[in-house]
Amino acid sequence: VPQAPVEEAPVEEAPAVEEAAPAEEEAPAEEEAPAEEAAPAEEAADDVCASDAFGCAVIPAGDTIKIGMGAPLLGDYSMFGIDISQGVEVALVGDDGFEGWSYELIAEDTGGAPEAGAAVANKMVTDPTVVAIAGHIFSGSTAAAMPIYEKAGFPMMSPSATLPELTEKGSAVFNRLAFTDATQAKFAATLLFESLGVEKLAVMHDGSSYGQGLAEGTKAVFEELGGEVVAVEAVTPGEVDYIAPLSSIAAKSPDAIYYGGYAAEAIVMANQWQQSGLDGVILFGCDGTYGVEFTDKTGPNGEGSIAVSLVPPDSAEKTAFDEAYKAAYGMEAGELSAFSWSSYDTGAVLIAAIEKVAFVGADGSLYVPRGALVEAVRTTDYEGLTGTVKCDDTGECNASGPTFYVVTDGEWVPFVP
Amino acid sequence: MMLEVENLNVYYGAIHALKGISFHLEEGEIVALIGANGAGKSTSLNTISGLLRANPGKIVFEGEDISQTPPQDVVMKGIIQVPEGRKIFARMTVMENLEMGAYTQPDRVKFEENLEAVYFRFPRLKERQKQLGGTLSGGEQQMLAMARGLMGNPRLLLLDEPSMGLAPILVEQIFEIIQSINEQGTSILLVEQNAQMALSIADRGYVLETGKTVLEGSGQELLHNPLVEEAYLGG
Amino acid sequence: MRTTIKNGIRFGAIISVVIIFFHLTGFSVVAANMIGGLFGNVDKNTALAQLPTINLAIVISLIGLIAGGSASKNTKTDSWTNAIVSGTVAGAFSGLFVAVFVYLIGIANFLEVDLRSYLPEIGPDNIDYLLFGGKASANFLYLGLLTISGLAGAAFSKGIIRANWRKQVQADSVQSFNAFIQKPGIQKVFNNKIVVYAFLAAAAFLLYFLPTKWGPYWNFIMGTVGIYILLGLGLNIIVGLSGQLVLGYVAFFAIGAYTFGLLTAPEPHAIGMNFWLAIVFAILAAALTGVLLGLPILNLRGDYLAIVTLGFGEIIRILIKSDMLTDFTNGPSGLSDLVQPKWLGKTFNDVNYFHLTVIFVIIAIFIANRLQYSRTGRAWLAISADQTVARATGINTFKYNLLALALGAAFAGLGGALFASRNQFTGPEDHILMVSINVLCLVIVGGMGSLPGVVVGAFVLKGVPELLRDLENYRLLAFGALLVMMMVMRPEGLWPKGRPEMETLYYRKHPKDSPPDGEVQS
Amino acid sequence: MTEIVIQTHKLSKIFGGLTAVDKVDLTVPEKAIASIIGPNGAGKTTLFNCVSGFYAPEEGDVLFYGKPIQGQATDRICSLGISRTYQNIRLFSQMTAVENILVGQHPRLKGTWWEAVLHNPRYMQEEEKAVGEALHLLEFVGLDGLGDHLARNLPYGAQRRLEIARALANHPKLLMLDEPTAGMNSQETADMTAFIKSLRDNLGITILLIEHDMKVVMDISDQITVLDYGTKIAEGLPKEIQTNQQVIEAYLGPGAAALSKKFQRKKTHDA
Amino acid sequence: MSEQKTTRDQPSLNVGKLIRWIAGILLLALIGWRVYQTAFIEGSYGPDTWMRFIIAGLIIGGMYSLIAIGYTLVYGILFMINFAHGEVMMLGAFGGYFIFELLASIKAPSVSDPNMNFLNAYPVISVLLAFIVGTVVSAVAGLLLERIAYRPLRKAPRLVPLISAIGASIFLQNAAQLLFGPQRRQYINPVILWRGTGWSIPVGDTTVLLTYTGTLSLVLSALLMIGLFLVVQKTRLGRSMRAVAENKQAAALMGIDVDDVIGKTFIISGVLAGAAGVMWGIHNGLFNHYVGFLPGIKAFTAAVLGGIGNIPGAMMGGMLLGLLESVGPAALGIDFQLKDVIAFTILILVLIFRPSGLLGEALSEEKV
Ligand SMILES: Nc1ncnc2c1ncn2[C@@H]1O[C@H](COP(=O)(O)OP(=O)(O)OP(=O)(O)O)[C@@H](O)[C@H]1O
Ligand SMILES: Nc1ncnc2c1ncn2[C@@H]1O[C@H](COP(=O)(O)OP(=O)(O)OP(=O)(O)O)[C@@H](O)[C@H]1O
Ligand SMILES: [Mg+2]
Ligand SMILES: [Mg+2]
Repeated sequence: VPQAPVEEAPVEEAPAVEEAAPAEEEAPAEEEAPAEEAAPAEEAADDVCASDAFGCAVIPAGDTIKIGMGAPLLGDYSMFGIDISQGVEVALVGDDGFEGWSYELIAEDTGGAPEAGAAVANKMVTDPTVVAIAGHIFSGSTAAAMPIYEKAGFPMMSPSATLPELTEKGSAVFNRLAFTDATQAKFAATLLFESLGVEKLAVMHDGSSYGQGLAEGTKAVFEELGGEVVAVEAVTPGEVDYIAPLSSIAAKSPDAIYYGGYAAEAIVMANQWQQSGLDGVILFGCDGTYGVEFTDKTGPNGEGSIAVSLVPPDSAEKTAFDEAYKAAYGMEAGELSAFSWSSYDTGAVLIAAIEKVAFVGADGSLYVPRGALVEAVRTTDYEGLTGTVKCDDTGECNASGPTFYVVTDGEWVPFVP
Repeated sequence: MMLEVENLNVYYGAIHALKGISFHLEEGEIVALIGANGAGKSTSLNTISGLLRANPGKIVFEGEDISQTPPQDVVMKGIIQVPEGRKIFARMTVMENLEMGAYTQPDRVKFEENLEAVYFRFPRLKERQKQLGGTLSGGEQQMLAMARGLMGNPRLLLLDEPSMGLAPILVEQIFEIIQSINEQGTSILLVEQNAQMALSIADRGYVLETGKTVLEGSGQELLHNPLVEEAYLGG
Repeated sequence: MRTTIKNGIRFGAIISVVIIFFHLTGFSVVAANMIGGLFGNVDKNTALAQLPTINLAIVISLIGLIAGGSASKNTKTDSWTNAIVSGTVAGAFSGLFVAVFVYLIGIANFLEVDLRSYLPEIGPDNIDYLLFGGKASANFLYLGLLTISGLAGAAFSKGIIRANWRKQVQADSVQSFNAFIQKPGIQKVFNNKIVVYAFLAAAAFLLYFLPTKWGPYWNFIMGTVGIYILLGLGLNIIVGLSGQLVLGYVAFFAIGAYTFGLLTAPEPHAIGMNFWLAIVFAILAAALTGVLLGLPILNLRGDYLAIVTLGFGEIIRILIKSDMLTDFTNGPSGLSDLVQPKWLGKTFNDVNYFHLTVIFVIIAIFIANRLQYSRTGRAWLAISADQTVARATGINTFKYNLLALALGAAFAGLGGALFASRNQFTGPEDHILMVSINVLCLVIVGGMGSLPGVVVGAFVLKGVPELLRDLENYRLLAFGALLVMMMVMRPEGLWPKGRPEMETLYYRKHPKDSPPDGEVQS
Repeated sequence: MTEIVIQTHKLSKIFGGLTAVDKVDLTVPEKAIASIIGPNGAGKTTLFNCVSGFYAPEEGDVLFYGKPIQGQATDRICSLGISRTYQNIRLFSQMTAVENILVGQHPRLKGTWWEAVLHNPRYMQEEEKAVGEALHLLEFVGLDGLGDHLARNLPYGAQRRLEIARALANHPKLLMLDEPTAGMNSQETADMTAFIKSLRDNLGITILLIEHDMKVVMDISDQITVLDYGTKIAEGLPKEIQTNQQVIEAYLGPGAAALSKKFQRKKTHDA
Repeated sequence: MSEQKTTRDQPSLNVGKLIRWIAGILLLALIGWRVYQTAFIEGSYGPDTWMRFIIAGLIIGGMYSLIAIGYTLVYGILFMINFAHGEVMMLGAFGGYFIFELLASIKAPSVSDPNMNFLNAYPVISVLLAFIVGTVVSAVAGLLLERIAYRPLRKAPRLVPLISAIGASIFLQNAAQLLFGPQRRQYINPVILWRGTGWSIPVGDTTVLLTYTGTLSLVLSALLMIGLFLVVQKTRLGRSMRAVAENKQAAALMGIDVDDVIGKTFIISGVLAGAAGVMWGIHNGLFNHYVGFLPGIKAFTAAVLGGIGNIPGAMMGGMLLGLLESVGPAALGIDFQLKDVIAFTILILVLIFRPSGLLGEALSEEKV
């Protein structure tokens, strides 16, 4: 087989996988060049793909660039999955495509179960036109899916899987926008102890790895700072009566309750605050409790509650997103879960990374070198709705710190100590 | 004619249990159906009661086709069956069982009358009023089933092996009771293994064999029919 | 005639409810797209409003056909006029209803009422599409389409499906097939060992080579099916054979998975046990749990046993994820990086795993099969049929119930260990009540007490939902409906158990030529 | 002297306030056919239930070959060699006829579950023999050819015989039959009578029988015990019982023949 | 003779029974000791806290009872676990929700404040309407369920309708999600029933809040249960239900319309579940398509605890389970996360000693 002269840029791009070499800055420009010239021979593509650790995804003309997602679309947790898929979808549909290829989200249902996460991952890696994964959504499903994507070289970007161990394994493919539990816990505990002057703290969580991680972390930091943790309780998610555990905590008269978990349970708790004898005690939530859902459904009962979010206060982009979301789905962003905005960023980050490495081959197909894409996602530097997205070398991509919000007059208002 | 059954065919899934049985019963008669095990006697009664559907077949009761009538409506018309194997309500007391028998008869006074009448006929049941049906002895259950049937003021009583499991002395009584019920105006369709007794109190009888009627005649005729004698009267 | 029309109206009402339901859930649009996919006249990139409405018309007509067909089938007398009238009435009536419905949502759309916060699928785009591009004439289109297709359905059903010649042909072919099968020569072929072995060899060949061809996704799904076959075989012993309703089977599965996980995962204990040894421990631990659970509760019957075991399953799951045991079990995060088997120094890949699962399944089927037709199996069946009499026939019911529980649990332990190892992960969310329910479903869907039924059931319960992934979010909806339909149409299960023909077999082996009396003495 | 197979001594069973069996003494010698008769509700079935272990008697003893067995579990008693049938047929209806008999053999067989999995020679031999014997029994009760039918699909009379075959499979020393001819016509009844007799004659089994059909009872019994309201009111040979005035009053009545004559007279009178 | 007497007195050794009793007694002793410790020695909670536990337990228990009765009724007559019963309740909750939304969106006629909506202007009527619609929706759902999924299976083996019920449950859950969306919804109550408002009861030196919504649901569930009890005890329907439960064929021969009785049973249990669903919404607020699952399982547990098939048993079981869940962990000094462990452990203990539930008829010696 005759070998044509090799184009420079792709060659440089390929080894980047192993060495994490820099020089991404100029990469996109150089890469797009061959595509625009429409001159390079097919062999060039062959070569890039051959030298890529995982080969190329080849997307024929007329097809779409697919981004996969494993999410709970059905069942008890479907609001998370649906919200996140809608957020990503807004990003993909809003993008005007790449060289004539548009983006498509392939969201498969996992029901939130780890086993189904692995099944979906296996399905994704068999589809040659799926290039990247937005997700998965829950940590269990993500943990089960990671080894599969790892083997196939599919970059992942999760807006919501927060389990610390996920990034501790040194995976090259896994990245996330969400804070790790540890980061958030540190900020929260510090705020509680130092700014709010809380001395006696009660810690609650919903028994998920997410909630438990946050609660344990906060407890540890809070105690380190010199505070006293008077109670630790976990609740069963999905129930609607938490008076008993709350009353039990009330009997230990804490100044504040830190809750690690999602909005649903936080809403129920806020509504049962008085019944449980917790008047005057602060409800301190996390990034899972933030969102219009909480304020909508607690009304006056939620007043004064505090939560954390990735999302900085209103920006023009955020407003634009909110409008696009509402127009497309007839509901507010944040109504289903707290993850609408970070899902948008997830989609946008993946698009940016794809556009950095993809190129059009001589046969008119789009080539996406997989190994290069993995690296491109890891080296993202993106300004999104949720602030700067910049991954460290373990895959933690939320570079900007959290913002604290407090409910004032039924609205989330940035918290100023 | 009170009851007319014509060309009755009944299937259990693929099993063709009744293959065109026909018989009839005049008002005030006792008609006996006899036949070996599995001949289709109980099946016939259940079809008349509406528990099974004839396909095809015609059942006319007092001029009205009841072959598609559901069982509860058949009961409302006064056709009451005392089923084979007693089928009493095991977890109800004797009294409650009798109340169930009078389910279609809301009249309280009539109920008391009937109750007295059956207690008179079956004094053993009165003794056991409060006992659970399921703990009665086999024969007591048979009495209860009969008594329960009588509580519904039947116009036509379908009796499926009423003497089964009864002590000889009770067999005698049961046939006397059947006769006296009949004398008080209730027509009776009687299925019996005890062909001797059944035919001797019956006005007419039919002999069934594997889903078909093979013989018909007055009780006396059949009693003395050599074929019947050999097969059902034990020589 | 009145009853015929009534019948038509009844079916029309049912079908209109179905169509409205499809419209409201957005399934009509998805179905139209799927039809479009068949014709290749849809493109993923076109907006919904520009999709060809002919696809929707086809969907509606198909439903109308079914309506007409089923309406005509339910008429009492089997005449052409009755069939046609019924079908047409059904179609027209449902058309009327649906027309009114789309008219209403059309008005809502016109008034710019956004219904999406209550009915998320009724957005402007969808409404436009369902109104055939927003045409005012859409109502008449529905009426017309449904009436005509109802009539056509009735005619089709009467003329073709229930035609006498068809029945005759069917009956004949079945009969001749049966006759063919029963021919001694053919029977001989079937009974011939070589044929059987050839068949087995072909199956083995397929099982060996398929996984290398169909890719990791199907290896995974089929592996899951295999694991569920293991679970089904175990529960079949408990529910199908010994007749004890156990709703907490997942407890044994969890015990197996966690025993394996704790023994092999680097966190939290770092024992690092070898795969094969850990499997053995997992099986033993599960069986032991079965015995310990059984000792106090086996005198319970029926649904009391069901709820107690259900509770036990929940207890195990809650304890695993509880704060109290987090240090021991890793809590809600679960165990990851479990050990995978090695063979000749090579870690198993998906194909090897599939093969391993198949081997375990074959061994399990072998064991279950022999158990079922043994003295033990007969004792179980007798207990499940009538515990009181079984006992009075000399069977120690307690001992046999316990044995069933222990063996069933052992199968689950194996399944759990295999499951955890293959996923390299196990967490509390893997061991939810739904697993028990799924396994119970597969046992009954397949046919209680039947081994081939377990295999078929596992395919249905774990395979079909994957096959239905093309239905997107309507997958579980369809699955639920399918489950109901399957039970209603085949209550005895897809592959019900037959009892062994022991008399026939015995006399085939020991011909009865010699007078039976000769045999008596021996 | 022949040995005593079963002996009850002052056996009593009380339900609430009702003494269903009241201090009954019963002695059945080996190879006898002993019948228990009595009005409905006399306590016959209850007596059976006490002997076979379904009920623990409140008072008194049950001795099987001189050893007390009362209060033991039914499976124990069955293993000792006492088998029975039931007034309302209780077969394992979803199993085939042969399987029903094989279940009956259960206490005599030794095969364990692991042997079943391994199919070791001892197990295989035992199974083979068991099936052979089951088929033989099937033939013995006249059901050969029906062995592969589900029990519930068999006709009523066949079910009764199958139940007896199942009881016999255990090689019992004592067989207890509760109304074996109920629901049979006279022809079938005669067959059953002969069959029961042959069990004793050919197999040497002791038989305890409850029956309301006097033809059967008088025909085959070596001894008859009559119960009424739980107490024994008479005992003896058929002839003695037939003429016992108390028995006639409480139980026998005027007899079927006399009765049907009475009815006939009535009929002709009416006509 | 005397030696035989001694053999009689030796109980035949039953290992299972022995272990059962020993384990049970040990566990009971342990529980007793632990309760004593937390309540009297550690004294972690004041009387106000205990009272909160009990009030919360009674309210949730009342709802469990209502749902449990539905299970028990259907079980009592068809011997099947109506697995889709939780979904029937969910549909009822949706029914009430939509009524509230509708009433909140229309203006009240003839009220001085022109901005007042119907819901707040006529709260009593509104709540009544919500209950009526919720119960009707549930009753219809129950009836359809019976017609489509269970009636064709009357003669099938016992576990088959259970699977069909599971299928129906999956179907209904997903249908509700697809129809109404995945979001959690909340009853926007009329202002006078606002969650978190109620009477303050002074207890010791603090007060305990007894909410209006809680009181409403407790009173209503009590009324419904009394009503149901009267219906079943005093009417022909009750008797015919028992007869159908025992033997459908014999019942038909008594002149009972079996299908009709079964249909009515499903209607009654649907009404109770619907009422529970609306109560759930009014009292607790949040629900979605999945709301029926957990209370369904709990209520089924409660029904079994009380003795399945037994109506007073279901009521008692529900209340007991509610109390166990809220008081149990505190009394035993165990994490609230383990409340279900406690509840199920108690269930197992109860069944070990009373194998047919608290009020279930003890199975008498079987007559053969
Ligand atoms: N539920 C059933 N399923 C299948 N076959 C049945 C069923 N009931 C009865 N049969 C068959 O139908 C035929 C007629 O049965 P039926 O019960 O009517 O007989 P019978 O004359 O009443 O007999 P017996 O004297 O034993 O009561 C028999 O061959 C029987 O095996
Ligand atoms: N479990 C029980 N509980 C209460 N009473 C019972 C129980 N078993 C039997 N009895 C009563 O004990 C008495 C004796 O019953 P048993 O069944 O022994 O009678 P039997 O002699 O067999 O009569 P039959 O010839 O009618 O079968 C009956 O009056 C019956 O009602
Ligand atoms: Mg009969
Ligand atoms: Mg008896």
